This record gives sequence, structure tokens and C-alpha cells, in this order.
Amino acid sequence: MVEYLTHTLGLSGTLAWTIAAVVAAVLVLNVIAGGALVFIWAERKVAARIQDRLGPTRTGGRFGWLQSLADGIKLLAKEDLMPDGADGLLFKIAPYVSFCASFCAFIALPFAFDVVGLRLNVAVFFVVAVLGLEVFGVIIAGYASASKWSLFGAMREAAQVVSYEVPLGMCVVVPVMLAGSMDMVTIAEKQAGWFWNWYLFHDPFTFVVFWVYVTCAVASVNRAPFDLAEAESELVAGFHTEYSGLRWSFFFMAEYGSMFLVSGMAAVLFLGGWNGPIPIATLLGWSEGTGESAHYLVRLVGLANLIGKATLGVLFMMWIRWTLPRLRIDQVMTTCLKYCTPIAAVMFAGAMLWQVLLPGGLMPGVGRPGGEVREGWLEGPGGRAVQAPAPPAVAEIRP
Amino acid sequence: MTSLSMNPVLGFLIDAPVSVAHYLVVGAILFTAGVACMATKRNALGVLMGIELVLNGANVNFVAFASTYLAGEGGRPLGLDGQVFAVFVILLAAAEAAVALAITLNFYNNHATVDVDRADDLKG
Amino acid sequence: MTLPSSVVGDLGVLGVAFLPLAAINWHSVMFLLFAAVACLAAVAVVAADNVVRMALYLVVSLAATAGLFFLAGAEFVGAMQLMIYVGGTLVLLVFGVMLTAQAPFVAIKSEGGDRVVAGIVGAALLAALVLAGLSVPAWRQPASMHAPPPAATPLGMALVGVRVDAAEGPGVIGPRVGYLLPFEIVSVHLLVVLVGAAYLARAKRRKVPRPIDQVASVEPPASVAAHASIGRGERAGSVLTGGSA
Amino acid sequence: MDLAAQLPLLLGLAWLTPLASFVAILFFGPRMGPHGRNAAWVATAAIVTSLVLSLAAFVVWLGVHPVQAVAHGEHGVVHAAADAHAGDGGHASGSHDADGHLAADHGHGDPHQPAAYSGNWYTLYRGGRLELSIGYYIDALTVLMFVVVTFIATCIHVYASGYMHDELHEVTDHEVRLADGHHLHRPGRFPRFFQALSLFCFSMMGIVIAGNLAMVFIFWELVGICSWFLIGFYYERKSASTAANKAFIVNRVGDFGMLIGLMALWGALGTLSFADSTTVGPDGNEQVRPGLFSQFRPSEAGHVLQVPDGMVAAAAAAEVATISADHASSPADAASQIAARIPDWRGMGMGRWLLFIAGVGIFCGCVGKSAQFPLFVWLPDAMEGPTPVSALVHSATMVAAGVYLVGRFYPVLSPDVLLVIAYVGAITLFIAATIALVANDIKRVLAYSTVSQLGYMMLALGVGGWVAGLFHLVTHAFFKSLLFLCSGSVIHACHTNDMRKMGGLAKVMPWTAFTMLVGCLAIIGAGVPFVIGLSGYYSKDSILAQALSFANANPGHRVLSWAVAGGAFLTAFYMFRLWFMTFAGQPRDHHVHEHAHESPNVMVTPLVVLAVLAVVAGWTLPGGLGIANLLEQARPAGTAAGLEGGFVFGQSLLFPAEHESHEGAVHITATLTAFGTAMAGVLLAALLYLWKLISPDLIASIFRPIYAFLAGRWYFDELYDLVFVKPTLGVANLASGVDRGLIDRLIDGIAWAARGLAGIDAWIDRTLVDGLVNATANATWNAGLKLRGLQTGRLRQYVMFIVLGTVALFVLAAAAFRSAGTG
Repeated sequence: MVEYLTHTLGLSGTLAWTIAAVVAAVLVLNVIAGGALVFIWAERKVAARIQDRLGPTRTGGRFGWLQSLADGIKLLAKEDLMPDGADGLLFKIAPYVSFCASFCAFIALPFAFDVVGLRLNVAVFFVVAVLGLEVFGVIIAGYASASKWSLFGAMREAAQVVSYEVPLGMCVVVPVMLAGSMDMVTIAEKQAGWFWNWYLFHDPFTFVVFWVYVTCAVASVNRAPFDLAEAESELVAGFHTEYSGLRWSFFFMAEYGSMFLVSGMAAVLFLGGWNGPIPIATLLGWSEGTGESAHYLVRLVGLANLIGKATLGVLFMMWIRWTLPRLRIDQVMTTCLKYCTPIAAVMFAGAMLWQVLLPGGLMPGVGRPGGEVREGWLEGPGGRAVQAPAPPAVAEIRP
Repeated sequence: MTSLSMNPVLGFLIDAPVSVAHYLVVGAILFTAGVACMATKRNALGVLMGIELVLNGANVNFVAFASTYLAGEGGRPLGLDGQVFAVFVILLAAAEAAVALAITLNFYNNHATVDVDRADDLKG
Repeated sequence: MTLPSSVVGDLGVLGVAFLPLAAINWHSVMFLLFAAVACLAAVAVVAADNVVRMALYLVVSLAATAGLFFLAGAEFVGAMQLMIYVGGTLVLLVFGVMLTAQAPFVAIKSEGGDRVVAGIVGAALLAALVLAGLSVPAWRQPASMHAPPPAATPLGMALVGVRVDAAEGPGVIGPRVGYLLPFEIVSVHLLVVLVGAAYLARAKRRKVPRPIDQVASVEPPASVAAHASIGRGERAGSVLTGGSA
Repeated sequence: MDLAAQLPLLLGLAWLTPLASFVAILFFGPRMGPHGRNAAWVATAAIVTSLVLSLAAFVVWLGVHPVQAVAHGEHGVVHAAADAHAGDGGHASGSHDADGHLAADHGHGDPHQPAAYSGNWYTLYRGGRLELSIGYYIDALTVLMFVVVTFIATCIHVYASGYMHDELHEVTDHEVRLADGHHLHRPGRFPRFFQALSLFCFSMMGIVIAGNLAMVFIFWELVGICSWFLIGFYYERKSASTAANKAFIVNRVGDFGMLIGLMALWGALGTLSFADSTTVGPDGNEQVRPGLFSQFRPSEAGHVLQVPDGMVAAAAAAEVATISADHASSPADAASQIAARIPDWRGMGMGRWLLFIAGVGIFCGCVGKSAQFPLFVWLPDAMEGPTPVSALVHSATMVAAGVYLVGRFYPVLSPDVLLVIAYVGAITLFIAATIALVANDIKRVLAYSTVSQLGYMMLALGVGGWVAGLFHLVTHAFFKSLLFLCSGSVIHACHTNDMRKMGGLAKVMPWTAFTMLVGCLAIIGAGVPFVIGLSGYYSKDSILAQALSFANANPGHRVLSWAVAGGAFLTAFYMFRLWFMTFAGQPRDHHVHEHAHESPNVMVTPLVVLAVLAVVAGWTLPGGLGIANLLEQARPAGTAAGLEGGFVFGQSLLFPAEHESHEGAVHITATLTAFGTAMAGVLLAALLYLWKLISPDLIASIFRPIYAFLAGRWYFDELYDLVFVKPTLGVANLASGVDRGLIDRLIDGIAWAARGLAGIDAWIDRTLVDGLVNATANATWNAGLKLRGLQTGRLRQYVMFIVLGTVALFVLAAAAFRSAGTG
């Protein structure tokens, strides 16, 4: 992007850097903030459809397009309340902690081949780690609210998230192992071509692992049926009982941001990333050297692909939320420790065996472009590991 | 352009590449803060946090020594060894935290307090 | 190179106004930022009396340290720090805070004398450490800015006993063997810790009532329902399953 | 079916049956009926079983190896034929030397090879050259001895089940007076007697069937311990226990010599097995390990006795060591070199002494066991045991063992050893006979008679009469057991052993008197010259003939033939003195006479049976079936042609072939001499004791010193007492005195000094050491009390201490570096 700005548009280097950074930041912020608005509306409509009703219809036209915006304005206007016994600093800082965690995780999520905030070679690890920080905001909020409902909700959240990080990590490791890299860009590149190259269809084990991942992801972002932290039937509203106004909305933005993030991760790890089910660009003969417009077209198509897949994932979560009843806390723990963890472990071992016995998958080479690319190192001529050549140039938004 | 270059200290800080020593100073501060935490907090959890800080300070040093990026011309970084050390320290810190928490909980169960000054049953 | 004044103004928020942007070493700036956050948060941990705030400051400090690790090229260690230290360790800490968070114990004031003594001794220690750190000329050399090689895969291979970063790094010293054995030892250690911690922390069946129970029986049970008192006398199980049952 | 292959099985079973009886009685004896009455049946059934099995083996043997009449002068032919036959029958055992008859073609030496079966049942130990095994060596002699032993043992068992009935209830032993003046009362030991008897039979058969000298030695010692049990059966009597100990100890003296012989053989030859044995070597091929017989008389050399290679090599140890050292690199070369030199060394006479020592050593054992001079003193004392035991010991088992072993070991004995044996036999024969002349105890007369007869046998073997000696062993077994059982019957009737209180018993005990007369006639060798005679007639004649033949060949040793002739005279005299004093004339002691009665049938029946055998045992049936011919089958290889030489004494000896004594002048002279001397002896006895023409007392008073000397049994016991016992006791007393007076005092003094030192040490310990320790402890305690103040239990304080220490270390290290840098 920087090269494009400097060379094509003739901007100076510093300006190009700055513009690139701003573009990236705005992109991410918009995905979260704007996405949250869209998703909240979508959720209302989805819920309504599932419950056989109409949902919002008045604000902004027939479909109630602007309902979320109106809600946002309402929240902005609301009085910002803080309970008397609350710990002021923590109470105020908690929503930002949550939101920051969610936001930070987007740094490493690639939207297309070179549309990525920061191409980290441990991107998967980074995303999972940062996503785990989100719970901190929830706990602080629960503690600082000086409300026992909040505290209960926070404790549940803590227990649940810490527990579900284990099977989630195991599920995430499977594509990492198949790709031989924790770089999400590499992982997505490996799944280029037809949709049967997606890791979802790599082997039966990965197919099962995908669904375990979905379960754990839903749990780790506190969506129903795992939303014990805010179980309104028992805990009023859980950890955000005492919040109102904009602070409350930050929690919601964080939640929707996390939903999108885990869906995007599912897309990258299992569903081919920005590679569509059909390799249109390849079929059309477009490749890196075809021309700049084609190049950007390919990027745009990839971007649309990924966002579409992530959106589908979010919609899937909504579908689940309005379909399944909430679990009890012991059922949540049982699901994690007695089902998800062992299944993930066995599937991990199975995928490993499959990779060893059938390295090329069931249909080796069919519709798979290029050779194997491994991050970091390659087998040298002497059978010795050597440093791989530098990865292809990416838009460097390094601060 | 009364630039910062007029200010030697700030100018150095912003212009010049950092060195291993920078990290060492940060590590020293973290270490000292951890020690002070251990020395002043009466809450057992505070002591535990002090320990975490101390370990973290050590880790900063490990990573700094390991870094090929930070090593000056002709420097001899530890490379992977330093990073592996840091990883092990983190892992063992997690283990230590688990045990320490268990001990604290036990202490709390038996004494209904987490004040380490009251954990003096073995005093002479 | 001249910059549009608007751009310079945009960057004024960083407090580095009037600096030619090209001359700015962004790496140094980020380092200063993270280092300052880490150190200030660490000092805040010492200064704070409230356990939960201490925990928050600690998280901030550790997260900033993770940032330092990223800057030093140790991405894997940084991610590890975030995941285990900040995530795991501190969640455990918060557990402890919650379980022991009876009002009298949330904030145990440190004694002033202790603080003074600790300050003096800490200053001496800090001086010694800083002097030691600065006393080696090689450590004061500015960074060579060699792009750090990706560390995750070599690190993973090293942990299973294969060193793929063999001898060719410039001036890289150290043994050229992997860490399979330490890795296994640490794994077993973690398992042992898991079992031991579970044993230590498990609720014991005792005939003699615990002091906490005696305390609880002395105080009116209604305090549990008191809105402002935080989780007093509640045990983990009841917190998790919800007190409204 | 190969009947001969069944021989080891038959004889093995016969051998083991008494062992089973022994074990059964040992564990269940007291529970066998009231007072263990049925133990007699168990033991008797066992020995009868053995007898039946032995007879079966005998029949099998006769079937496989028919006894052929031996015409004088045709030995070689007959033996060759028998040998071929033996080869047919012997191959089953795998150990028979099939090349034996081929050796006849070499022309020199005796081609005869006895039919024998040998093998190992069980190997106890095998390591290197050493091998200890339970094996068997079965030839005609073995089979014959089995029949004799089991037959006589059966008779004695039957007899003893009547004789020992006293033991079925509480026994009052009148010969034992307790301190309170009463006689000893003890429970009966009926089962115990039969238990020992069974073990005795088992042991004796073990000697007979043994396939190697080690096994012989084992059972040799078992026989010894059995004799100890049985002679000391009335162990409460001091005389009985002393006699048992005496028998055992005197036997040990002989056994010591035997051990030396065994060591010499084993050390030099590495085997104790009689016959060759075949083993499967490590390479899978069969290896023939030459036994003693084929080492001493190799078939390649025509079974001529020679010093075996092992002994030559052992005697030439110095040369062997030199050769081995010269060829240290290749042991095979050294071995071949040594083998090449052995004939030279043998020619130089090396190893002859070893051969002599081995032979004499083995014979020493026989001297002890068979009561030869100078170790015969135990046998008369062994009369302390119950009479059936005496019968068994004196006839078929213990004393026979020595003679049997000399016979079995015969091929190994060199001419020098044979000469020693002959002279020992002659001396024994003469001394025992003279003592028997004046003995008044009926059993002692018989005992000395036994010793004398054993001397006969030894002499016969010593002068080359292998068949003669063993023939006499067999016949003697019959008539001596008969005589003992008869004497037992008399004692049973009279309750006394003293012949001077008897007389005229023929009227009250006719069966006993008659059978005993048969026995006496048999022992003196009565018969119609050249026509027929009792068993002793044949055996004794052949001994005398061989002795005469030997004396003719070696005029220097004519005294041996005189000893035989004189012995025959003395034998006839004392035997008929015994018979006349016991059964003839008038009763001397009416109390005894009135009490006397004929023994019960269970005792008389064996007497009759034995009497019949005493008569017929020496006969040779038409067709050649006879003991002498049977024994001829077992004649060791190479001994039929006689022996010539003399390795040690320098004087060359000639042992004429035995068959030469059966013909011509020698035979006639021997027969007439024997008849004459016997008749003279009987006549003299009749003069003195039947017709009383001459008063024995008068003769005794005339030859008072001689009489006293004889009655004092040549004062052998006193001599031994003086030479061995007294000095031993003296040395023991001296040692005891030194022990008590010197060593004990010294030790007491040391102990006293040690106590004193210990007292001082205790004071030092309590005052100084303990004081020091306590002071240390107190100091530690006080220091601890002082230091406990530091242990505040405040964690934070500890942290401060640690930090302070760290800073101090930093400062110190900095200072050290600084000074190092500047200095």
C-alpha cells in the first residue's frame, strides 16, 4: 500500500506511511464499530425471523435500518451512572480494557493476502492470547460494580473463558500443524484453489475439529448458549448490570468485535481465508503479474470473500443464540472438559497421523497452485535446515 | 524548527536506536518494584504479584540478551537460548503461581486471613 | 524532506512536535512508550493498596512488557507472555482475589516504616542493578537493527530437540542442542503442580469448624445479601453456581 | 527282548527295596502294629523282594551267559567263547569293550574279557575331568553277591524276627545297672533294629552294585555307620557303645588309607569309574572315557597290567611342566609331546610308586572293613551286638565288603600290593586262629574264626587266587552265617555265651546241634578227597592249591603255604573244640542245661536252609553250573594268565595262573594236605574235649605263657592302648593342662586388665567426652535460644534480608573487581 501511495500517487514517504496507518486503523475500527451497528440490527432481525415476528420496522425505513444508530444515539444521551460503592477507576476502565483487547486482536487478522495490520509469524497465537485478555475487562467490571450479580457474572466468565481456552487452543493448533506455520497469511495461502483445499475438508478429523472450534469460539465470546456471565434470568444482566450509556455500548462493541474476530479466524483457519470456493482469479488467468488493476481486483474479491465468510459465521452464532436454550454452568463446564477437550485432543492426534500418512490429502495436487511453502525455514540441499528467503513483500504498517 | 535535537537527552532517546542496556534498566526497575512489592505488601497476593514482577524483570533481561535485533555490531546475542529461557521462566512462573495460590487459599482456609504477617507460626 | 504541517500536527499528540519525522526512530519511540508504561505500572503495583487494582496494574505492566518483547523480536515469547502470564496467571490471581476478597482483606495497608525501608533498600538494589547493567560497554552499543529471524518455528523445533538455527547466525553463541529434556521436565513439572495445587486447595472435610465458618456464624448471614459487600463469605462453588439458587 | 538289558533294572530295584523299607520304618516304624511288630514284616518283605529280584537277575544272567564247565587247560578257549557271548549280551549297555576278543590276536596277555554291564543312573556332579555319579557295574560276581547277600539277609531277617521278640515290649537290661542300683528299663526297639538292618542291606548292595569307587566309598561309609547302629544296638551297655565306637573308629583308620588311594587314583587318572563310560561330548560325538580297568590294563596292550598314562604323567610332573612351559603357545603340541614321552617314562619306572600307593591305599580300607591285621581288633568286640547282626556282619555284609572290593579292584593291584595282601592275610589268619584256640566265649570263637577265614580269603587273593578267594567268600558266607545263627540259637537257649557252662546240648537242641555240625564240617573243608565234599572243601582246597602253586613259583614265600596249611589245622581244632564243648559230653552247668530248649521254628528253619546250602554251595553241577565257574566268568581281564613282575620291592614275583593249581601234583598235594591237617585238628580236638584223654588244663598249665598270651589275644588291645590311646590321652591331658593353666590364666589376666582399662575409659568418657558433648549441646542450645529472635516468621523481613544480602554481594563483587582491575 505504501508503495502504491508513493509510486502511483506520488506522495512522500512519510505521508504514505501515515495514510497507510490511518487507513488500516480506520478499516479495523469501522469493522468493529460499524460492524457492531450492523450486527446489532441484523441480530434483531434474525431473532425476529426465528421467532416468527418482524423485528424493528420503523426507524430508517421498512427494515428499520437505522434502529441500531438510534439506539446508539440514545445510549450517548443516557446518564452515565456509577454505583455508590464502586471502585471508580476500575469501573471506568473496564469497558475500554475489553474493547482494547478485541480491537488489538484485529491487528493480526488478515483480510486479504496483503491486507493485514501486522503480519506476525505467530499471528494465530497472538490473536488467541489477546482475545483472552478480553475477559479482564469483564472481571474488572464485575468486581468494580460492587454488585453481587456482577461479581457472579464475572466469576462465571473467568471460569468459562479460562476453561475454554484449552480446547480452543487445541483446535487452533490443527490448521497450524497442517500449514506448518502460525502465520495466518501462510495458512490461508495454503488453502488456495478449489474449496476442497480448505482445511475444513482436509480430512475427517479437521472437519470434526472445525465444529469443536465453533463450539469453543461461541463459548469464549460469551454468546448464547454459553452466556452465563450475563444470564439475565438469574443475574439480572451479569457483569454489566450496573453499566449504562456509552460504557455499556463498549461492552457490546467488544462482544460483536470478538464474534467477528473468531468468525474471521474460523474463515482463515478452516474455510480458506480469502480464497473463494471457486478460484475465479486463477480460472480467469489473473495472477500477481497480470496487471495492477487485476491485482487490486483480486484483493477486493478476497476481502469480500473473507468478510462474507466471517459474516456468515456471525449469523450462524445468532442463529444458535435464538435457537438453543442457555446451559447451566455445570453443563458448560462438562461440555468443555468432558467433551470438547478430549474430542479436540483425539482429533489433533488423528489429524497428525493423517498428515504423516497422507501428506497430500486425498486428492494431492488437484487444483492446488504452487508448491509447498513453509514459513521460516526449508530443507536445504544438504538436508540441513536453512533460512527461507524473505517472505514476499507485504504492506508494512510497522509503527 | 527548534527541534528536539537541541535537547540532547530527549534527542538521544528518540533518535538513537535502543541498546541492550535500555532493556536492562527496564528489567532492573521491574525487578526492584517486585522486590519492593514483596517487602511491603502484607497481603499474600501482593507478595505473589511481587514475585511475578521479579520474574518478569528477569525475563526482560533474557529477551534482551537473546535479541539479534538489539545486539550491537559484533555483539553476541544468546539467540534462541535466551528466548527458551524466557519461555521456561514464564511456564514455571505459571506453575509457581498455581502452587502459591493453593497455599494462600489453604492459609486463608485455616487462618481466615491473607495477611502474611500473621503467618508466623514458625517464628522462633 | 519537508513534511506537510498538517501531518506534523497530527503527530503532535505524541509529544514529539517539531521533529523531522524521518529522523524519528519509531522503534525507540515505541520502546520508550512501552517501557514507561511497564515501569509506571510496576511502581503503581507497589504503591497501590487495593489488591484488585494491584492486579490491574500488574496486568498493564506485564502486557507492556510483552510489547517490549515484540519490539525485541521475540514475538513468540511476547505472545506467550500475553497468553500465560497475563491471561492465565492473572486470572488465577483474580480468582484468589475474589475468594479472599472479604472487605478487611481487600486493602491491607502497608506500614509506612516498611515503605521507607523498602524504598531505601530498593533504591540501593536499583542502583546496583542499573550500574551493573550499564557497566558493560557491549551492552551499551546501539542496536544493529538486524531484522530478527522468525522465531516461532525454530523455537518449536528447539523445544522438540532440533536446532534449525544452527551455527550460521552472526556471532551466535550457545550450545547447539535442543531443549527436549527441559521441555519434558517442565511438562511433568506443570502436571505435578496441577495435581499438587488441586490437592492443596481442595476443600478439606474437617470435624472442627474452620475459623472462617466460625467467623461466618458470628456475623449475620444477611451480610451475604448485602448489596455493597463483595462476595463476603462466599466460596467458589456458590459463586459459580449463583447465589440465587 | 534283550534280557540282559533288564539286569540293571532288576538289581537296581533289588538294591533300592531295602532303602524303601528303611524309609518306611524310619517314619512309620513305631506305628506299624503294636510296638512296631510289623516292621519285621516290612523289612523281611523288602529283603525277600530283593532276593526274588536278585534270583531273577541270576536266572537272567545264566540265561544270557550260560556257565560252562571249565576243563583244566582250556581256559583260553572257553574264555574266548564266553567272551564272544558276552559281547553279544553286553552291547546293550553300550559300555562293554567290544574290542576285547580282538585283543586275543595280539598273542600276548590274556584275551579274556569278562562279561560286564556298566552305566550311570544319575550324575551327581560333573565338572572338568571330575564326574561323580550313581552307576552300576554288573558282572557275574555282582549277580552272585546279590544272591548271596539277599539270601543270607533274608535268612537273618526271618531269624531275627524271632530272636528279637524281646524288644517287642519293655526291656529290662540286666547288664546295665543304674546309679540307684536298679536295672535299666527301656522301651523295646524292635522297629529300630529292622530299620538299621534294612539300611545295612541297602548299603551292602550298594557297594556290590557300585559302578565306581566313589560310590563304593559312599556305601562303604554307610555300611560303617550301619555297623555302628547295630553293634551299639544296646547302647546303654558301656561295652556295646564302646564296641560300636571301636568298630567305627578302627574302620576310620582303614578308610583314611582308602581315601589316600582314592585321591591317588582320582588325581592321576581323573576317574573312579570301573568300566569305560560313554558320554556325549560338546561336539555331539560320543566320547569314550576310559575307566580304571582299561586304563590299567588297556586292551591294546592285551590287558597286561601297566602303569597308566595318568600316573606316569603325575610321577613325571617335573618333566611335564618343562614341556608345557616350552610349548606354552600351543597346548596341543605339548599334549602330543607328553604323550610321546610317556612310554619312555614308563620304561624308567615312573609312577610305580603311585600305583603301589593307590593299591595299598585301597587295600587299607579293606583291611579295616574286613578286619585284617592290624585292624582286626574291632571284630570280636562287635559281638556285643545282637547275634543276627553278628551273623550278618560276619558273613555276607560288612566283612565281605573288604574282600569283595579287593576282588573287584583286582585288575589294578600290582604284584607288590598283592604280596602285601598275601602277607597281611597270612598274619591275620595265623593270629586269629591262635586266639580262637583258647577263647571260651562261643561267639568270640566264631568271631576269631571269621577273622581267620577272612585272612584266608585275602591270602588267596594275594597269591593270585582270584576265584579261590571269592569262592571262599561265598561259601564262607553260608557256613559262617549258619554257625552264627546256631550259636545264637544256643545263646538264646542258654542265656550265656560261655562254652564252659554248656555241654551235652545235642540232646535238647538236636536241630541246632546237627546244623552246627554241618557248619563246622563245612568250615574245616571236610569231604572225601577227590570225590565230594562240603562247600568249604572246594574253596579251601583251591586256596591251598593256589598258595602251593605260588610257593612253588616263588620259593622265598613258601611260608604263605605253610600258613594256609597250619591255619587249616587250627581251624579244624577250634571249630570242633567249640562243637564238642557245646553239644557233646555231659552238661557242665545243670542250671543252664535244664533251662535249655530247642529254638522256635522261625529260628530253626533258616538254620536248616543255610545248612543245606553250606553243604551244596561248593558243588558244580553236571554241565558246569557252579559258583567257581560262575566266578570264572567275572574274572578280570588279564588275570587268568597269571602275573609276573615286581615293581617296588625289586624282587621279581611270579603269580602263577590259577588254573595251573587245579591240575597235577599241586592239586593232589593241596587236597591231601588239607584233608590231613583238618583230620589232625579234629582228632586233636576230640582227644582233648570229646574223649578227654588229655586235659586241656594240663596243656594250658604247661604252656602257661603262651596260653596267657593267646588268651590275652596277643595283647593287641593293650598294645594299641599303650601305643595309641595312652599317648593320645597324655597329649590331650597335657594340652588340657596348658589350656587351663596357661591360656586361661593369660586370658583371665587380659580380661582383668581390660576391665581396669575400661573403668578408666568409662571415667574419661563420662567426664571428658560427655562433658564436651554436653558443653557443645548447651552451647548450641543457648545459641539457638539467642538466635531464635532472628526467626521472626515475617516473610517481608526475610525478603529485606535477602535484598540486603544481594546488594552487599554486588558491592563486594564490585569492590573485588575494582581492586582486581587496579591491582
